[in-house]
This record gives sequence, C-alpha cells and structure tokens, in this order.
Amino acid sequence: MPDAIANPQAATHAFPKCVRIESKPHLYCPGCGHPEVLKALGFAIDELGIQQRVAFGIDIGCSLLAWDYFNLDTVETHHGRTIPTMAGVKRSNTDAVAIAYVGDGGAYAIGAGGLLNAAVRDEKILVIVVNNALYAMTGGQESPTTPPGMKVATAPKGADQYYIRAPEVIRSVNPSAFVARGITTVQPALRQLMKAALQHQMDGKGFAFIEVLSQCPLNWGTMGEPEKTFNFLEHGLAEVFPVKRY
Amino acid sequence: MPDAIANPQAATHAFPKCVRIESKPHLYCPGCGHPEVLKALGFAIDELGIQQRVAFGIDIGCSLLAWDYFNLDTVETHHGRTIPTMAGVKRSNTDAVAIAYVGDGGAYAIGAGGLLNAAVRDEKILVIVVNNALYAMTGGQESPTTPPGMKVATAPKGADQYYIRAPEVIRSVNPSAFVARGITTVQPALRQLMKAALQHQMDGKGFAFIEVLSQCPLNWGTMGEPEKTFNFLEHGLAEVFPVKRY
Amino acid sequence: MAEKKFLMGNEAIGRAARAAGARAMFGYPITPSCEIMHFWAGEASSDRGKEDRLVFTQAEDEAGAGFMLIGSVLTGTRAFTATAGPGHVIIQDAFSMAEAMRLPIVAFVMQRGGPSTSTVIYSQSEVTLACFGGNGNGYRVVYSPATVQELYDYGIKVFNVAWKHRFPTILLGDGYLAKMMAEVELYDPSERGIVMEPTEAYILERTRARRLEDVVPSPEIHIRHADGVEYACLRNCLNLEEEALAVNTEIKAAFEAAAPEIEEHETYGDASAPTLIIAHGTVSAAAKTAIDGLREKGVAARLFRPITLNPFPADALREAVAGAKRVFVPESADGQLARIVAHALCGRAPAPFVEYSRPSMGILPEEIEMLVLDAK
Amino acid sequence: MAEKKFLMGNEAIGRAARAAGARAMFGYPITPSCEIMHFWAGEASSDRGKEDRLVFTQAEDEAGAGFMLIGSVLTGTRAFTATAGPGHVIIQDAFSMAEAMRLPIVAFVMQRGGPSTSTVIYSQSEVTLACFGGNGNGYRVVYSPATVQELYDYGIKVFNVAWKHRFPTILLGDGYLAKMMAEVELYDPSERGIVMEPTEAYILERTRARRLEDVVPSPEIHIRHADGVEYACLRNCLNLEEEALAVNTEIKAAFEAAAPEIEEHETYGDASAPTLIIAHGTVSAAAKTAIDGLREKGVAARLFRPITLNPFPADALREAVAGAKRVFVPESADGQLARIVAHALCGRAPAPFVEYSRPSMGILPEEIEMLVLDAK
Amino acid sequence: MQDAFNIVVSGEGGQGVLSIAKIIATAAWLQGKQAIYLPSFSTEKRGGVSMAFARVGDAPIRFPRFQKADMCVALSQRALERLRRYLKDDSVLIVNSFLVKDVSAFAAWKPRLVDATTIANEKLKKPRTFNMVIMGAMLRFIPGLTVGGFDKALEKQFASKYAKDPALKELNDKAFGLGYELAA
Amino acid sequence: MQDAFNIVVSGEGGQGVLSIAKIIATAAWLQGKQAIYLPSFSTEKRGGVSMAFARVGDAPIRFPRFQKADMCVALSQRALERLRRYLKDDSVLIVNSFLVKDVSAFAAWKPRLVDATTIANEKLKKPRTFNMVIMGAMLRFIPGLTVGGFDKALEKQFASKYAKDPALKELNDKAFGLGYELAA
Amino acid sequence: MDDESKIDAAALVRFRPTSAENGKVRATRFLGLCKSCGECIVKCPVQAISWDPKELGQLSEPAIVIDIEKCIGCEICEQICPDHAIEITRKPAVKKAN
Amino acid sequence: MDDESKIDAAALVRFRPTSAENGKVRATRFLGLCKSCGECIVKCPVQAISWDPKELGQLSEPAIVIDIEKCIGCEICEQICPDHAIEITRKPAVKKAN
Ligand SMILES: Cc1ncc(C[n+]2csc(CCOP(=O)(O)OP(=O)(O)O)c2C)c(N)n1
Ligand SMILES: Cc1ncc(C[n+]2csc(CCOP(=O)(O)OP(=O)(O)O)c2C)c(N)n1
Ligand code: SF4
Ligand code: SF4
Ligand code: SF4
Ligand code: SF4
Ligand code: SF4
Ligand code: SF4
Ligand SMILES: [Mg+2]
Ligand SMILES: [Mg+2]
Repeated sequence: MPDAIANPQAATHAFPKCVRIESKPHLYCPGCGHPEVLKALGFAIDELGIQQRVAFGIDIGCSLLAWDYFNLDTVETHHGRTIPTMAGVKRSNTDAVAIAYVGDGGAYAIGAGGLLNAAVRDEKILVIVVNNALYAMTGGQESPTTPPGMKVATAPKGADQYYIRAPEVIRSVNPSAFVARGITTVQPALRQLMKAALQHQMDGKGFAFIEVLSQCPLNWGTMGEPEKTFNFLEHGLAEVFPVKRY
Repeated sequence: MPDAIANPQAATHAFPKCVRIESKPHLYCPGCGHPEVLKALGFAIDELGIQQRVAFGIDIGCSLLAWDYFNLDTVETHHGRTIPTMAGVKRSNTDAVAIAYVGDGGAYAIGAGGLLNAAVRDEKILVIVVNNALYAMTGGQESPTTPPGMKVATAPKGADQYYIRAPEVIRSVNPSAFVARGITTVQPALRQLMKAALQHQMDGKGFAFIEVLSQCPLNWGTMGEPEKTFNFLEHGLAEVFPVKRY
Repeated sequence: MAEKKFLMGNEAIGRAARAAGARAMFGYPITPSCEIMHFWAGEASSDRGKEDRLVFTQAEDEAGAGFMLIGSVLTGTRAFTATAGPGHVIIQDAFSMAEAMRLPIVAFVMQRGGPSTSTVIYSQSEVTLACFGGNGNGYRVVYSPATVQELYDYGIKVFNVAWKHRFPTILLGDGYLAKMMAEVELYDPSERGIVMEPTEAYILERTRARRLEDVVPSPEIHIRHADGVEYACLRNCLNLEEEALAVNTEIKAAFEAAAPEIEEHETYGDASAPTLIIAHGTVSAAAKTAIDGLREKGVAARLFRPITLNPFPADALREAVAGAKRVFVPESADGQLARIVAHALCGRAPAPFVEYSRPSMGILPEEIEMLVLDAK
Repeated sequence: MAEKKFLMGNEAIGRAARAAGARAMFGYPITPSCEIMHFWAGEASSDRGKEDRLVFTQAEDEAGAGFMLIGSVLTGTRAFTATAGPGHVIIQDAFSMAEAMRLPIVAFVMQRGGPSTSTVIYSQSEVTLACFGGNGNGYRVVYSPATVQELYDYGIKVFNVAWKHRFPTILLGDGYLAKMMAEVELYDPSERGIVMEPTEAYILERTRARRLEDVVPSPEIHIRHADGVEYACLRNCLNLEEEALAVNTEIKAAFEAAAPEIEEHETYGDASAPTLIIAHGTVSAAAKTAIDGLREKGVAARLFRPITLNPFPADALREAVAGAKRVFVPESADGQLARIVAHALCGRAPAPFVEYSRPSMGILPEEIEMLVLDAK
Repeated sequence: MQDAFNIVVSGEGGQGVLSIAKIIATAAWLQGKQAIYLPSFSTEKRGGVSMAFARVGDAPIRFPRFQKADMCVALSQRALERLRRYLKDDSVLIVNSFLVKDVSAFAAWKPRLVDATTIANEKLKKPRTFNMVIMGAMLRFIPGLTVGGFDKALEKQFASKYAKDPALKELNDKAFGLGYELAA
Repeated sequence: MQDAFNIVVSGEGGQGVLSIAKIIATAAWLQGKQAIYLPSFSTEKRGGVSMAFARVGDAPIRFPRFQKADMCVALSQRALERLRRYLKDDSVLIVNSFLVKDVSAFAAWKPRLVDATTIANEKLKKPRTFNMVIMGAMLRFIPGLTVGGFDKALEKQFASKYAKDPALKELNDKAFGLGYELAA
Repeated sequence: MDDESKIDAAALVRFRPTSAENGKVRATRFLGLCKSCGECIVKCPVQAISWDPKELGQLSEPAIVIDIEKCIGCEICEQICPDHAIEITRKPAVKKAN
Repeated sequence: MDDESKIDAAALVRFRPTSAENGKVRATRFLGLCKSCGECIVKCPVQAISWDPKELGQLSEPAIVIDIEKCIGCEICEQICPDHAIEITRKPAVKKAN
C-alpha cells in the first residue's frame, strides 16, 4: 500500500484524467448515481481527447454538484435552462463540444419546451439527462418520470399513471439524432454511449440525447440499503424506461 | 330572398347557435382557417348542448381574434399559457368543459412544456391547436411546424428540416388520451372529432387533443389565391402531418 | 380551538391557508418554500382533504403554476401558490395577467439570495419584484411578516384582502421565516371574529353578487347575453392606447381607493426618540431587539415598520419622520425598501436618510445598534 | 461611408448591430420588435452574412432566447436579443443570471402597453422592469433613446458599453420608435473614431487579455489549472449568505465605478428657467417641442433628459434641480421614472415634484405645454 | 408652432391604411423633405380600426404624433368617427365615399368625397386599387410634393411586385392618376 | 442584553447537524420553554459545511439568529473554523474529537472533547449514533432542560422510525445516556 | 327551428342576405359577410360558384354568386366558408324532418 | 502511464489508499473516498467485498474490504463505485500493454 503514498505523483485509473482530483471526495451523497454518470462521461472525454474543447453546462438540481467535478470549462445555468445555453455556446463556437447535463425535472418539466425545440432545431449539442425519477435537490418531489405509484413528497399516496419517455419523444421529432437510454449500473455500455454521442456531435451530425437511469438513495429512502436502491433502479425504473439505443 | 329580412328573428344554420351574431362579420382575414375551426367547434358544442358549461380559453396569437366569436364564457390568457390556465379551471370546477384554443406557436414553442406536461398529468381538458405552420399574428415567423423549405419571415431561405408532429408526441406520453389531427377543409369530420373529444372530457376520461391543419392566406402569401392556399394546406401540410385519429 | 404548536414557518403558512378555507394550491418546488407544498400535498391526499375537495397540482414550472392558479381563481376558488427567487421571477408572467384583470391570486413568496440562483437561505431582495414586477403599471398587495406567528395571521388575511379588493396578494416572507421553527398559536378565523370574504367565479357564474364590470377594468370585460344567459369574456389584449390607459387608470383608482383600508404599519420604541429606524419583515424584528439594546445603553430609538409594502403606508411614515433627526433604513437588499421610502418622502424629508444595505445577508440586532451608535 | 436612409426604427437597430460587428442574434418574435429579427434573419441568410459567420436562431420562447444569448456571450461573441412587454418579463430569468455573472448581453427592448398582453403600440412602462427586473440586487445599463437616429447611435454604443464594463446592457426603446420611419444617417463606427471594444470568451479561452477574476464576482468564478491549461468554472448557485453578499457587493462596486463614465444626460432650453421638465425617451422629444412652444408663449422652461436610466445621472439631476421652482415628470408610465427621480432627489429637493403619469399612452407636446401652463 | 404638415389616415384593418401613410412619407423624403411615418397598429389585423400618421416638413421633425391634422383621410364610417379629434378648422378631410356614406356630422370641413371604390371597380375592374385613387387625391393637398417624386416612391414600395407583374405598375399609375384628377 | 441561551451546531452536510439543533429546540419547547430553531442550509447536501441555530429561553424570542453563542458544537475540523466568530469568552465548546483532531487554536475555550464516533462505533457498533452521544453531552450545559423532557422530544422526532424499529429507540437512548454521562 | 341561430334585424341589415332556389335547394348568400376569399369557388364540386359581376362583399370586393341551376345542394360551400356567408337548405327533406 | 490520472501528495493523504494483491489482481481501496454506500458489495459477482470491521471511510462509517483471494479482477466494483474509492489492476496483462 504505501508505495502510492511514497510517490507524490502517483497515478490511478479509478478516475478519468479530466476529473479534478483536488475536489475529491466530491459533493454527492453516498451511493448517488450522478457521479457514476459523470465518471462514464469523463472516460469518454478522455478517450476522445477533447478535454480542452468541452463546454460543460450544468443545470440547477443535483447536477450542479458537478461544478468542480472536472477540469473542464464549466458553467452553471438556471434550472431548466442548460439546453438553450449550450445551444447558444455551440452556435457561436462550432469547435466547442457542448454538453448539457440536466436532471429529469430540469429537462422534462421546466425545460421540456427547450429540450423538445432543441431537438426539432437539431442543435449540435449533447444533452445528458440524469433521470432519478424525482426532484432530488429540492427534497424528492414528483417529476415527469416518477413511475406510477411511487411515493414522493408531493404525491404522498403515490405518483399518478403517466410519465414521459423522452427518447421516444425526441426520436419522433428528430429522425437523425443520436438517442439512447443508459443506466448507471452498466458502466462499460454507458461509457460507449457517451463516446458515441460525443462523436456524433464532433462529426457535425446534430442533436445527441442520452437519458441515464440513476439512483437517488437519499430521496428514494434507500440510503444504506443498496440492494433496495438497485432493485428499484434496475426493475422499478428500467422496466418502465427501457435501456437501449433508439 | 326578402323573407329573411322581413322576419326580424330570422334563423339560419350557417352559424352554430352558440356563435355571437352581433360580432359578425368576425375579425379574421379573408379565407382564414381559424373561423372554420371555430365553426366546427361551435356545432359540436351545440350538438352536445353544453354552451353554458364551456370555459373557452384562447391564446395570444390569431386565436385571440376569437374573443367575441361565441357566446361562451371566454378568457384570453397569455401567449403559450392557455393550457395551464384551462387545467386550473377544470381542476377547480369539474363541471366545466374546459377548452384551450391555441396556435402552433403557442402550443409547440413557448407552450411546449405546458402541453407535454398537461398530457402527462392527463388533465381533463380539450386542447385544440390551430396549426397554420407559422406565427400568424406577429407576421409569419417560423414555428415548430413550419415544413422544411417553407420561406417565412425568420427563415427567408426556407425553414429547416425537422418539425413537431404533436399527436405522435402526445400519444407517446398518454396512451388513453383522445388524440387526433383534423383539417379545416373537411368540416364534417372535424365536427365529429370535436364532438368526440368534448365527449371524452365530459365522460371524465382525461386529456383530449386535436390539432387542426389550417390556412393562413395572409402570411402564406396566398391571399386571393384559394387554389394555392388549399394546395399548400392539403398537400404541403397534410402530407407531412397526417390527418387522422391516433 | 386555538392551540399552540412548535412549527416550521412553511407549515404555519400551509395551516393558515387551510384555516382560511383555501381549496387549491398550484406550485413548483423551490427552496426555501417547498414545505408549503409538501404540507398541502399531504392535506389534499388525506381523507379529510378529499372530503373538502382540496386541489393540489404540481405544475411543470412556475409559469404553469401561476396560470393554473389563475384558472382556479377564475372559477371562484380560494387558491394560492408558493415560490421564491428565480421562480418568483418566472411567475411574474402570470402575476402581470392577474393584475391587469384584477384576479385575486394569493402567493407566498419566501425570499432567497439574488440575483440568479444564489443562496437558498434568506434575503429581502425580492421586494421590488413583489411590489412592481411584471411589465409595468400593475398593482399588488404585498405583506411583509416578521414572525412565524405572523405567517399564520397574515397567511389567513391575504385571502380576505385578495378577494375583497380583487388584487393579487403576496405574503412576502423569507428563508429564515420559512425554515425556522417557533411557537405558533393556531386558531380558526371565526374564533377571532374573522369573517372569510366570499369568493365568486369570474366565469361560468350565472348570478353574481358583485358585477364583474365593477371589478375588471372596463376594456377587459365584455358581458354578453344570449337566451337570457349571461356570458363573460375577459380580455387582456387591447387595441388602442386609450384602452390601455383606461385599464391602468381604473386599476390605479381601485388600488388607491382600497389602500387606506389595507395599509398597515407598526411602531416600536419611544415615540419622541430622534432616531428612527425604518425596517420591514425579519429585519424589523432585529430592529426591535436593537432598540431594546440601545435603550439599555441610554440611547432612544424607535421603529417604523411597514407591514404592507404595497400599498405603502406613506402618510403614516411621513408623520413618523416628522420628528426624527436621523433616519436609518437597514434592509437585507440593495436599497429596495429605500427606494420605496424615498418615493414616499421625496420633497418632504429635509435630509437624506442612511441606507444600510446588506443584500442577501441577515442583519443582527447588534449590527443595527452599531449603525445607530456609530452615526452619533 | 455615411449615408442617409429613410428607415423604420427596428431596421435602424438591426443595422446598428451589424455596424457594431455583432455576430449573433437570438430572439422570439413579439410586436413591436419583430422587424429587428426579420432584418437579422435576412442578413444571416445572405451570402455576406454567411461570410461573416452571422448567427441567427429563433428560440422556443424568450427564456430560450435569453439563455442562448448567454451561451453565445460566454464564447466571446458580440450577441444580442430583442423583445418587448410580456417577452421582456419572461427574459428576466436570463437577465438575472447575466447580471449575477456579469455577462455583457445586449437587449433591444421596445416597450408596449402593460401590464399583461395589453397594446402592442407604445409605452414607457417597462422602465422599472428594465432597470430593476430579476430577483434583486442586479445591475444593468439602460439607455433610453429618443429618435430613430439615436436607435442607430446607441444601438452601436450598447455593445461597447456592455463589453467594456461587462454588464447586461439594454436599449430601451418603445413602439413608436420601433415602428416609425424617419431619416437615419448610417455610418461605420470607425468613421466616427469609435473603436469597438474587443470581446473575450468566458469559457474555452486559454489566454486572456483580462482576467476573469477581475470581471466575475469572486464567489462565482473558479479558475483551475491542469497540465498547464486553465479551465474556468462559472457558478451562480451559492452556499453561504456571505458569498451572496460578496457577489452583490462586488457587482455594486463595479457598477458604481463604471457609472461616471456611463451616465449620460441632455439638457434643453434656457438654463435659468424656473420650470424644469424631467423626461426620457420619446416623451423627452415631445418635451423639447413643448419647450419651444412655451417659449413662443413667453414661458421659459427647460428639460433634463436622462439618457441613461441606469446608472442614473443623479448628480447632474441634483444640479439641474437646484435652481428650479417647479419640477414636472411626465412619462408614459405609472410613476416609474418618478420613482427613480425620487430616489435621486430624496432629502435634496425642497418640495415634491409633479408626476404626470399617462401609462401606455403617448404624450403630445401640447399636453406638456398645458401641464406647465395650468400649474402657473 | 407648426413644424410639419400632419396627415392621419384611418380605416378598417386590411384596407391598406398603413401603406398609404407610409408611401406618402417615403415619397416626401425621397423628394428631399423631412418626414416621419408612424403606424398605430393593433393585433386585430382585419377587424379593428387602424390609423397611420405621416408628417412632412422642411425642418427636422422630432416627434411622430400630433394633436391636430392638416389632412384627415377616412376609409370607413367608423374610421371617420375616430378622426374627429384630429380635425381643426382648416383640416382637409378626404373620404372614400363608397365606404363612408354619412358625412353629415362633418359638413363643417367640406369633406372631399372620393368614390374611389367605384372608380377602381368600374374603371379598373380592381376594387382594391382604391388606395391608389385615394393617394392621388391626397397628393393635391400636400404642400411641396410632386407627382414625379411620388412615382419614385411607389416604385420603391412595390419594386418586387412590379418586377413580377409589370401590369400592376400600369394599373397603379392609372388609379393614382384618376385620383389626382378627381381632386383637381 | 441576553434574551436566550444561544446554540450553534456545525458540521459536514449529511452529518445530522440540523437534526441536533432541531431536537434541542423542540425538546426545550416541549418543556415549556420558548425556543426557536433555524437551519442554515445550502444546496450542497453532503459536501458543504452546514450550520444550525437553536435559541432557548423563558421570554418570547423575536429573532432567530445571534452574534455570539453560549454553546458551540463542532462535528468536523472545517466546521470548527466556521464557529470561531460565534465564540465569546464564556462559550461552551463541544467537539466530536474523532472528527476534530486539532483544537489547539481553541484552547482558550477549553473544548470538551467527546469522542462520540468511537464510543458509538465501539460501544454501540453504530458509528452514526454519534449524534445522540453529542446531544447527551450538550444537554448538560443547557440551562433548565431535563433528560425527561428530552426523551419526549426524541420520541416525537423519531416516532415513525421507532414504530418500525423499536430497537432503534433503545440504541438512541443508550447513546444519549453515554454522552450525558461523559459530559458529567 | 330551435336548432338554428336567431338573427336579429340589425344583423340582417349588416349581413345582406339574398337567396335563390331550385326545386331541391335554397341557397342564401350573406353579401355583407362575404370576404371574397374565393374558397367556396374552389371547393364547389360542380363549379356552381363564381364571382358576382355586380355585388360587392364586405370588403368592397366582388362577392360570389351561385348558379342555382347547377347547384346540387351538397353544402360544401356552406361548410368551407370561413365567414358564414352561405347557407344551403335542402328543401323538402330538411324542412320536414323537424 | 499517460492514460492515468495523477494524484498529488495532498490528495493521497486525503484518499488514504491501501492495496492488496493476489497473483493476478491488485486491489486498491481509497478509504478516504469511501462513503460506505455498499454498492460495490452488492455488485461484486463473487461476494468478495464486505464491511471492514476496523477501518472507517470518509464519513466515519465502516469502509469496505476486499477479500483479495476471492477477487477475480472483473473491475465491476471499480466501475460502480460512485466515489472512485476502488482501483482494480489486472497485473500482467494490463501493465505490459503499455
Ligand atoms: C426557476 C426555478 N424553479 C425552481 C427551482 C428549484 N429547484 C432547484 S433544483 C430543482 C429540481 C431538480 O430536479 P432534477 O432536475 O430532476 O435534478 P436532480 O436534483 O433530481 O438531479 C428545483 C425544482 C429553481 N432553482 N429555479
Ligand atoms: C411572451 C410573449 N412572447 C411573444 C408574444 C408575441 N406573440 C403574439 S402571438 C405570437 C405567435 C402566434 O403564433 P401561433 O401561436 O402559431 O398563432 P397564430 O397567430 O399562428 O394563429 C407571438 C410570438 C407574446 N404575446 N407574448
Ligand atoms: S440527493 Fe439524491 S441525487 Fe442528490 S446527491 Fe443525494 S443521492 Fe444524489
Ligand atoms: S393572419 Fe393568418 S391566421 Fe391570422 S387572421 Fe389572418 S389569415 Fe388568419
Ligand atoms: S367562402 Fe365565404 S367568404 Fe369566401 S368567397 Fe365564398 S362566400 Fe365569400
Ligand atoms: S351546395 Fe355544393 S353544389 Fe351547391 S354551390 Fe355549394 S358547393 Fe356548390
Ligand atoms: S461503492 Fe465505493 S463508496 Fe460505496 S462502499 Fe464501495 S468503495 Fe465505498
Ligand atoms: S474486481 Fe470484481 S471480483 Fe474483485 S472485488 Fe471487485 S467486483 Fe469483486
Ligand atoms: Mg431528478
Ligand atoms: Mg400559427
């Protein structure tokens, strides 16, 4: 063990290279899915060698806790406004690799109009939506992806029947977009999706969209019970929101 | 001919009964599709005998010119905000038959988030979107339904590739909603759709959505050329936006 | 029956709305106001709430919440929303419609740091927005409570003021008040002789106690009759400058007529003290303690606290200022109360007052003491 | 080469943006500002526009337009939007982010009637919104032009002020100015010795002329280095009251430092006249004609016209007021300029001034003459 | 103090009220005059009354509106009512008499009754060219404007339409001439 | 003028700082005292330092914050630094000494070092019950609060959890007792 | 006639109705409503509608006229007209049904 | 080693790395990063991970420990760990590839 300590410039592949070591441990809760999404994104950025080209836009929501996760040019925007912000970045600097990192509330509730229209306009950005099926940062309210019956702060008797399956919607307005849904627990696949979606942008091909099913142990009430967390993620959610490329 | 004039209380079936005679001629341009949509709606309201139950919400856009078209309780809202306003009406007065009458800009651009989420929440209202493929009231700008290549004030070289097919999107988030697309030029079918959609609401069945393809001779630059108008409506648009029940 | 509880401010508000007989809430979550919504969601989904036909809808955003609220109020429902900060900015869209058409929406706004997302903790930075937001010339009633008990008291009152005078009415709290826990005496309004102002629908109402034409500005209301039935049409899009002027003039006249009945203020301390502190909300609570502290130090000071920020108790303030040698305006904002005070006093105050602006920061009693002592 | 044209105000603005070397516009249509967008759409899709890599995007709404604009400015692009009325309300969301982070966005706002949808014709009712909108404590530069020629002149200047001082900058016109046609002299800024302030990216910029830390409030900027490369992180969500206070204090200090250089005003008429009219924008143009008319009638009056509404030329106003016996503040709004004036004069003016509020209505020279004559 | 010749045109939305005032102002400017044009537009494209202002003079004009007009032009009955407040003793009042049937309340101003619609319909078979007829009539009364200058303005305004349809130019010129003669 | 006994608790987000202050205030109120609780929360649930205030007294309390604290409780090293401005000469300073290793700069306040984590870990096998240990220690110094009153507050706070898991109550009580004894 | 709209005298003056009929169909034009859009002309399946050489519509442009001999009473023109300017009544069947 | 992140001395102190290895795999835990969420425990296909009876993680709760004899080096724990608290290195193959 002490060999690492002995070497002041020790190396590790537990982190993507574009990750900011100084800010670790990061700000997320134990067992949170967000950093697992960030990790996959980080490795994809490494593999493509685009660290210096990335404009990383983060939404208000637990996404914002990523503000010092990377060594990347990073901008916090307003809740639900990261997608238009990144579209503005990309339209003005076509060399940029623009990434909008957003929660399900930010993307499908307050930001739904922005998302849908960015897809229609085929904005050449990558949108990553971390779908944890509720509003995590504000204390676990219902979101447009809360599955039926799930008990949340604003639906104490259980959420209602319908929900948004965003990849389906995006595909219906944009036949050529890169569209996929991943899940935090299958990291190699997630990394591949991230890489392919970034490549799509770099090739000038237009809109790219990845939704990632992600766990929020704090607001799911499963903190300290990872089995329950994964059970809900991989069954409760993944059975409603299919993990695949569209 | 003069018999009509002789009789001060003459009757006609050219108007639905719920139409306001005093305000005719109405405010729309010659050949506009809006009043054809309103007419179909009016006959449906007559047939169902619900004139006194209707709360008619109209969006800012040429929709607002309907403010004195009917004898109905009518509310002008803000651009893009008629859907939530009518949802608020219906949630608070379940006897009301709530109708949101909106343009394609109001529904799919500024109001897209409101529309999509109203569908997800299965609001028990009828949304009628008059799709004339551009922003008519403000002088013919591009809307999310402007078909590829159409020249409009904000796309002088032609609109870009993609567009929103809203019924498809609504259906994907709400399997039980009433969803249909009509066209102004097939009035009997349009009347039937209106009636069925209103019945859906009256039966407590949830969200109902009708998009109507509609002509805007003024901003299409086809004023005085009805053949061209209909050609674009029935081919240019209807081939991109299929007219049918979903 | 009145009972005392140890409650979070947001819960006190939720209970006030319930006690006031409010039936519907529409909102979008934002810290530090969320628990108002959580409380209402709980009430609405309870058996009792279902009996009372309570309505709760979480909107897609604050614009959605604001316009649903408008829809609800149009049906004559006592309804409200709660928001803060960036949400308060977005909901101005709906507020501006409500003020144009004189729709008595009620909003609980819990101020947080600004501008932009900023902190979720506390501020008094949304005073200008609450009083004068929207695209101009509108009027809202704005209350600034100072304690959790007042959240409850004024949390009931806002509904009555809104429906009696038909203006959007805002209870402008802050993050401290929203999130702190303190003792609150809960009561049924009737126990205190408070009669709840009846509500009445703007649409789908065939017999009215109050003519809509007496409420909605004349260019915006059109009443029709057909087959003996009355239909109402409400507009906000106007064609002539003259119509817009008429709308503005009528709204202003109605507000000015109602103002004397609505305006509220409080004074504290020795009425003859030459030092006057003008403060509202949480800062006024600190000022009271500061005044006590100064008294112990042999310095006489007094407080003028506007309870309504709009309509602003300008006459009362002018009277209070008359005998003052030095006037201080401490606030957790960048000169927002100060601008209102300036408008009330311009041409009537001999010297400028001292602005003590601590935007988005709490102001402690000790700070106010120092402010006064340093200026001596 | 300078040339004269007979142009609609909105087109003069579009041409000013082009002359200023602006590269991108993001907007959402709204009367009376639409032709700015139409002009830019035309430019951007022309061959020349493509060569210049012009960007034009019609957003899904004003929030979208505002945040795209922010994204564009972040890349160091001279960019702008145009809006009005209800759109101006909605875009405050983005403005509040820009003012917190000191992003030099430029907006052309053409005022229409308010509140709510109202008329599309004209007003001065968006002064408060333009100067103080957002969730508090922000600062923007606001110009109020009075002629179509000034739309062009200040339409160039706003870009320089924005990028030099790094504040959101608004050219606050009105429906009359937007839609009227008049003679405009078009010129290239360089012909007049105007040097365009260089722009610089906030992100994806590896070598900077101006340190970001000297622009963005310290709690909101975090610069990192890795492998010798500098990365910038811009935040707006803060954790501590102290951070929010620091942001507010730094923004205020920067604004106050820049203010003397930015403040602009104009006077007209006999400097010794005891009657002073304070008016801005289109109303100031009417006031000039009124002053000429009064002179013909043997009545001396003068004008103080703030050209910048924010920062407000308070010192200059105080000087102007010093010798005045009667002060009038006519405006096409409900006391919005009046509140700004009151804040500048409170404690410094011996008597209240006369507010002449005609919200959402044009004010004719003859009306101003009457106002003065009636008060005699 | 009169710093310009003030014109107000009013009619129903869609009648071309705005174009009339705009063309007049542009024509004046092209002839070296100072000019301002201001539309008073509403959302109601067709249904409402619209109004447009033109000011023409020799010195720079500061402000786009005015209290009293030197010339008032009414294209509909409702519009005529709206113009009343702009009339002063010596205002020239022109109406399209086909559309404005009752001018009895305005006798004091000796309204010029131009039956522009009938002329346009009968002589030109295009009722909508009545605007040109009206403009022809207006020109008579605006100090310092020439027919030649006017032609240039028209060509500018309709450049793209004329390019597509040269017959339109002829038609317009004819209509304009008819109006001009009529007001002689 | 001192109108209340002022307590500030600080630690890392997620450590339970807010609950400690809230339970203390609630307990005081349940015992008939006047009390106010105020959390100073941030968006950073886990990563930032959080802080909470409790004020306990006999007369009504107007304002939730204060300049100087009678008791400061630090649950992490960073948190201790943040508390410095609240310390006055006679403040009681309590630290979780497992998490706060260096108190040298605070010697003047004779910090009470409560190794709550080790105790919780070793004696109770549940390191996260250290909060209870801390609360037990705090109780010693808050004038007028009794153990009995405290128990009631705890039961209120944890009612639903205790119902599900009665063992938790025992555990909490035990931890609380350990802390209380420790501070004796 | 309870399923029909009532038109008051003022409206009738505004609307300027004028009717023509053949054995089966009565066609009423409301000249004062016709905005001369020409949509009915395009949609009539038997080309029975054309521009009226004399009568002007609401906007002082030519109104339409129906060649009643050609008309088959299909009501398409009534349906399409955005301005309620045409009423087609199929005489025996419709009238007797009530 | 250019494809790996550099960790400076300060970080190493914070991270508290501790390694174990078998013939094929070297497993490093960063105790100072471990938030004791237990996700690696659930996901390890051979149940090689459990709670460390002695060491505490970042939040003063038990850290995890890897039974290096059981470990097959599949890297799933490294991948799933939200806190970069585990590094698995398959020794011969990986090392030589560079
Ligand atoms: C305009 C506005 N409204 C509301 C909020 C409060 N808010 C902050 S984060 C958030 C929701 C976050 O949910 P989501 O986007 O799903 O992200 P998560 O935290 O779940 O990752 C809300 C409503 C805000 N900051 N701004
Ligand atoms: C917030 C806001 N933004 C912009 C406008 C300006 N506006 C009025 S109508 C309209 C578009 C109308 O288009 P659409 O909804 O398609 O209706 P149409 O007129 O085509 O029937 C716009 C952008 C407004 N009134 N409010
Ligand atoms: S609240 Fe949920 S989403 Fe946010 S950091 Fe904690 S676990 Fe992750
Ligand atoms: S502008 Fe278009 S949509 Fe509007 S009334 Fe005219 S034709 Fe109809
Ligand atoms: S469709 Fe109606 S309005 Fe159009 S021409 Fe025919 S009758 Fe006239
Ligand atoms: S009823 Fe049918 S056939 Fe007769 S005119 Fe109308 S469309 Fe033509
Ligand atoms: S997944 Fe990581 S943080 Fe969680 S217990 Fe395992 S090593 Fe610790
Ligand atoms: S590498 Fe695989 S086998 Fe080894 S501990 Fe990790 S998950 Fe278990
Ligand atoms: Mg979420
Ligand atoms: Mg449209």
